[in-house]
Amino acid sequence: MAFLELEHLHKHYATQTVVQDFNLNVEQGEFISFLGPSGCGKTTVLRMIAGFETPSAGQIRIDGHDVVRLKPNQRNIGMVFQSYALFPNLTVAQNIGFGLSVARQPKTQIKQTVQEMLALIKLADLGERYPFQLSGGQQQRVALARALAIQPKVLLLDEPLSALDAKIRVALREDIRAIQRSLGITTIFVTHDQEEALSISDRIVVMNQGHIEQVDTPLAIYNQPSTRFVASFVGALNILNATVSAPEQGMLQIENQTLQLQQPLPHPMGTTIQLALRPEALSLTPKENTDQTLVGQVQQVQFLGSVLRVQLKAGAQNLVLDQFNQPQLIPIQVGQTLKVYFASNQVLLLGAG
Amino acid sequence: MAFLELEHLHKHYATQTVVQDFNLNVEQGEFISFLGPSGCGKTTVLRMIAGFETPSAGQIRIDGHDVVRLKPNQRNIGMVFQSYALFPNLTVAQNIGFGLSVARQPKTQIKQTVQEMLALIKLADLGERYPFQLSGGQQQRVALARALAIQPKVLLLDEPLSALDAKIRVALREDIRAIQRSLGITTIFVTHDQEEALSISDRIVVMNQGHIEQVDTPLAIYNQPSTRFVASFVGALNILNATVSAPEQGMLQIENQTLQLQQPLPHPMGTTIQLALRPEALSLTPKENTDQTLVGQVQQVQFLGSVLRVQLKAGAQNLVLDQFNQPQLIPIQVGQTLKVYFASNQVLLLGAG
Amino acid sequence: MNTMTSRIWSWLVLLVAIIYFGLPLLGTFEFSLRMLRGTYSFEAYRVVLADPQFQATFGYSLLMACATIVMGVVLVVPTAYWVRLKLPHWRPIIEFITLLPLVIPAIVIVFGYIRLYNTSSWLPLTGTAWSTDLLMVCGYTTLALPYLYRAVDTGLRSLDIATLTEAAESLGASKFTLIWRIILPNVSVAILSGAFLTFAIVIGEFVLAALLNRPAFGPYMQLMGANRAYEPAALAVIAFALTWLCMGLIQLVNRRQRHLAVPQHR
Amino acid sequence: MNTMTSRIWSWLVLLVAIIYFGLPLLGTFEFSLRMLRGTYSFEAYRVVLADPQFQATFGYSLLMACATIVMGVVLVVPTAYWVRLKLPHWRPIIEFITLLPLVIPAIVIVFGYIRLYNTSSWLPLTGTAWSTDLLMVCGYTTLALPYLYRAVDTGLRSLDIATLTEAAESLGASKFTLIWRIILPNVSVAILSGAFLTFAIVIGEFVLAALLNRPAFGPYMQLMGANRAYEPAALAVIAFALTWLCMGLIQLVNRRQRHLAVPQHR
Repeated sequence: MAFLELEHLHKHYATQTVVQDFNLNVEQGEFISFLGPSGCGKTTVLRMIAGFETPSAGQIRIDGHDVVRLKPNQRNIGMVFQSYALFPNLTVAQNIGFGLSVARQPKTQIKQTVQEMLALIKLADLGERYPFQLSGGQQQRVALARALAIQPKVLLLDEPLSALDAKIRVALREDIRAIQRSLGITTIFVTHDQEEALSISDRIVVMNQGHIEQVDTPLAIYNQPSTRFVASFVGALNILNATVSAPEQGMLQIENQTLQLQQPLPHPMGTTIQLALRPEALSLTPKENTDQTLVGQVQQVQFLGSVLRVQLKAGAQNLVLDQFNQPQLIPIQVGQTLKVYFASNQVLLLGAG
Repeated sequence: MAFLELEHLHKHYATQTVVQDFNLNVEQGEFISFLGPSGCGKTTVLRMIAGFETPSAGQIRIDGHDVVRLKPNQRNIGMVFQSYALFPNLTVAQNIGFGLSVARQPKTQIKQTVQEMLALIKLADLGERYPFQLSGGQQQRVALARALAIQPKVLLLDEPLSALDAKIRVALREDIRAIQRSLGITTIFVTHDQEEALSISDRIVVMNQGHIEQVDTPLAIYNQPSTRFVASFVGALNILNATVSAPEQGMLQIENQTLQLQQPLPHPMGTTIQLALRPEALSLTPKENTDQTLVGQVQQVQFLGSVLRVQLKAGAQNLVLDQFNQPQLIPIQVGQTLKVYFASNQVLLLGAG
Repeated sequence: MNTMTSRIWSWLVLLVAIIYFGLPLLGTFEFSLRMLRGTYSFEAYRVVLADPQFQATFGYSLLMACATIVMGVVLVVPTAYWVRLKLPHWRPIIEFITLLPLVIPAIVIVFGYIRLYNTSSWLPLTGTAWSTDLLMVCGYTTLALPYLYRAVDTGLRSLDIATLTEAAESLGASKFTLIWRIILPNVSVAILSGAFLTFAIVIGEFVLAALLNRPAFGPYMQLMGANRAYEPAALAVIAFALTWLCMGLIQLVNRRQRHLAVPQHR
Repeated sequence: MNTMTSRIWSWLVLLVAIIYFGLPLLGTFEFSLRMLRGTYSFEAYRVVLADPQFQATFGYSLLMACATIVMGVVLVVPTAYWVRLKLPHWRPIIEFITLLPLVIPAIVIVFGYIRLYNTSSWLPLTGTAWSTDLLMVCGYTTLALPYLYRAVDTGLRSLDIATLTEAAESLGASKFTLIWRIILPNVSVAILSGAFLTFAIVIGEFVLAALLNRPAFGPYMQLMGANRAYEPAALAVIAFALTWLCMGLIQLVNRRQRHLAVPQHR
C-alpha cells in the first residue's frame, strides 16, 4: 500500500472537466513532479490533495486514511505557493512558528523548532526580519520552512520557483531537493518547466488536458516518451515525415535520402510515418555509434551560450541540431550543405502521420 | 559617424550613481543587447535614449542630431515595454494606428499601415480584438507593431519577453529578430537573460553596476570574456584554484594534479591563480584536441533533459561537467572516480586570486 | 471549501442589509401610500409630481448637479492622474484634502464663502444670481470632491499609468492627447459612479442652497418635510427609485466595459 | 520629464486647495478670535471649553463614536474579507449597499427607525435610554458603513486574501484565527482611517440625535450656532484641529507599517 494514494480522481466545474480519472500511488519519501502546460489540471490535483478543492469523484488516501472529507486545516499537509504567501505582519520567525503556535505548542518548543528550521534554510540570522525585507528567493525559503515546521505528512509545492530569477531558481531547486532528501518527506512538486521537473524528481507525472499522459522516471520520460504529447512537450524535437520503403529491413526514405533503422517497421511499404529526433542526438562529426546520416542546407546558426543551434533544411523538412560551443570550431555558413550524423537507436517512432 | 552615439553618459540620483561614463556607437540596422543583472543601469540607459530620464551628463546623438533636450514625444523612437502597455480601451488596430493618428495622417493611410503591420506580426485577423482578448505573446506582438508603425529611427525593447512563458519567449525572440532584419531598423534590446542576448544580438553590451564591462559579438563575449564579471555572468563556469609550478612551460598544479597550458604564464612560480572552465568544455571521453585531464569523484548527477550535468570534486575543488544525454550512456554512479578531458586552449585565465 | 458556511454568511449579510435599510425604507414607502384615508394610493406621488415648485426646484438642482459634475471631472481627472504619475508621495496629502469636506461641516464652508465673497468684498460673487450659482457650483464641487476623487483614483489604480504614459509619449502623443484619448475612456466607469454620487449629494443638499438663498430642491424638500406629512415620504421614495435607476445604468456600462477586467488565474 | 510643468501643477493643486478650504477656514478662525471687542483673543475658546454642556455632550458623543467604531469593525472586517474571498460577484451589490446611506437622507432612516421601534411596536427600543442609545449606535453604524467598508476593502486589496487564507489553513488555522491574527493586523491602518472618519461623522451628526432626543454634541453645536455668534466659529476650529490630530496619528501609524509597502521597480 502506497503512502499517498489518488484513485479515480475527477473534477469538473459546471461547464468543463479539468481532471479526469487521475490515478497515482506515491511512496513515502518520494519526490513526484506534476508537469504539464498551464490549464492541464496539475494544480487542481494538488489543490484537491491539500483540500482547497473537493473532488467531484474519487478517493485521496494519506497513510491509509481517506482525507476527502477533512478540511484543509485538519489534513496536516505543508503547502508552498508560487506567491510565497508569507504573512506580512509577522516576522520570519513568527511566520515559521505560526503553525506550531496555532497548534498551541509550548513557546520554548516553538522557539527551538523555528531555530532548527532557520538553520535548515540557511537564514539563521534573519529571524527578526519582516518578509518585505527579504529577497524573493529568501521569502520562498521561509515559506518552505513554515510549511515544514508543522512536520506535515506530505509537502505540496505549487510552482514555487516560477516567480524567481533564473540563477536563484536553479540554486533553490537544488536546496529544496537536498532538504527533501534529508527529511525524507513525501513531496509533490507542480511545474510547467520541464528542466525543473527532470532535474529534481524521482518520478514525473506528465499531464495534458486533465489526464495523465505518462508516469515515469525523468530519464524514461525523456528517452522513451510513451505518447506524442510527452515527446514534444518534454525537450525539443525534430519531427520528420518518412516513407516506409522496406518494412522488414527498417528502410525509410526522407526526401530521397535513405535511412535504415535497426528494427523492422510495423507499417506496410509506402506508408508515411513520423520520426522524431532530439536536436542533441544529431552531430556534425561521426561518432562510434552514429550509423545514419542526413544531408541538409544550413538556414540559420544560433549561438545560445554553451550550445550552438544549427537549423537545417533537408528538402522541405526542418532539422535542428544542437552542439556544444567550442572556440576552435570552424564557423558554419548559412547556405552551406552539411552532413548530419545520428544513431538509429535514437530515432523515436511516432507512428503513421 | 555611427547612427546612434552615446557619449560619456552619466546618471546619478540624489544618493547613488546608476550609470557612469557610458560610451557606445551603434551602426544603422544593428541589433544591440544590453545585458546585466537587475540594477546594473541597463534600463536607465535605454530610458535616457527614449527621453524618459534626463542624463546628468553626456550626449545622445541619433543620426547626427543631439536629442538630449528633446521631449520623448519629439524623438521618434519606438519603445516596447515588459508589461506590453497596450491601451486597454482601443482595439488592436487602433493601438497600432495610435501613433499615426496622433501625427494626423490620413485615415486611409493609417488603415493601410495597420494592415501591413498586422501582416508583419502574423495577426492579420485580430485587428478588431481588444488587448484583453489576446494572449501575452500576441499582446507583445501588437506592442511591437505599434512601435514600428510610426517608422521610428531607433527601436528600444525593455525586457519584452520577461513576462512570457519559455516556449513563447523563444518563438517571439526569433520573430523579433526576423522582423528587425527585414526592416533593417536599429534596435536596442535590454535583457537579464544571457541566452536571449547571445542568440539574438549583433553585439552585446555587458553592464555591471552602472558601467560597461565589455562590448562585443556574442561569440567573443562567451569565448573571450574580458573581465571576471563577464566570464561568470555569461554562461556557467568552473573556477579552479591552481598553483603555478613552471611559468615558462605553462605548468600548473591543481590538488596535486598537473596541467600544462600551451602558453607561458605571467606569474612567478608558487603563485595561486584562478582558472575558469566552461562545463561543456569538459568531456568524459577523450577527443582529438583534449590534451589535459583531471580526476575527480562524482558528487551528484543531474538530468536536465538534453543535458546530463555531473558534479565532481577534485580534492577540495568543485567541477561541473555537462554532456548531452544519450540513452546508451553507461549510468554514472555517485562516489565513482572519473577522468575528465579538456583542451588547454579552452582554459580561461582569471589571474591571481 | 464548505459551501454551508458560505451560505450562512451570505444570508447574514442580506439580513443585516434588510434590517438596516430595507425595513426603514419599507416603512417610509408604506406610509407614503396612506395619504387617502383608509386605502393605499399613490395620491401623495401625484401631488408631489404635479407641484410646479417641485418641477422648478428639481430642474434647477439637476442643472447645478450637471455643472458640478463637469467642474469636478475637469478638476479631478488630470489631478488624480498627475498625482499618481508624478507626486506619489503627495497622495496622502491629496487624500486628506479630499476628505476635508466630510469633516469640516458644510456650514463652515458656506460661512467662509459668504464672508469672503459678499457684496462688499473684493470679489462680490453673491451680488448677482449667476455668480451666486457659480459660487454654489464651487461649493458643491467641494462637497463632491471626496467621492469623485476616490472613484477616479480607484479607476486609475487598475491602469499602469506610468507605462501607458511612456508608451503614448514614445508614439508622439502629448499629455493632453493621452488624458483625453486613453485615461478618460478608461476611467469613464469610475467617473460615472462618482458622478452619480455627486448627483445624489447635490439633489439632497440643503445648507448651501438655503444660505445662498437659491431655489434648489433641498430647501423645497425641507419645506415639505416641515409642513406636510405624506409628501416627504413620497419624495424620499422617489429619490430612492432614482438612485436605483442610476445604479442600474452604471451596472450596464460596467458590463460593456469588460476589457478592464483583470485576467483570471487558475 | 519636464520638472517645470510638474512644479506648475503642484502649485495649481495647492492653490485650488487653499481657495477651496484654506480661505473659508481662515475666515472662520479670524472671526472666532474677535469675541472681545477691538482685540484678538481666545475668549470664545475659553467660554466653549468651560461650558459643562460642552463637556457632557462631547463626552457622550465620544462614547457613541467608540461604540459605533467597535460595532462597525466587527461587522465590516469579516464581511469585507468574506466578500473578497468567496463572493467576488457580490462586490458590486455590497458596494451599492454601503453607498445607500449617502443617498438615502438620514431623515428617512430615522423616520423608519422610529416607526419600527417606537414604544408601541414589537421591539420598543426607544422605551429606555440605553436601548435608544443602542438604536442610535445602529443608526450611526449605518451612516459610517460606507467609509469603513471602503477603507477596509481598500486595505484588503493589497493582500492576496485567497492565498493567505489557504496558507493559514494548511498550517492548521481556523478562519477565526486567520482573521484575528493575520487579516485584522494587516488592515489596522485602514481601520484606523475608517474609524477616524466614523468619529468625525458621529461627533458632527445632528438629525439622529435630535429626533431620538439624546444629549449629543451635534444638537449642542446647532444650539450654539442658533444662539451665539463667536462660539460656533470656535467650535468649528476645534473640530478642525482634532481632525488634524487624528490625521497626524494615522500618518505616524502608516509610517510604522511600512511592511505593507508595495516593492518598487526600477
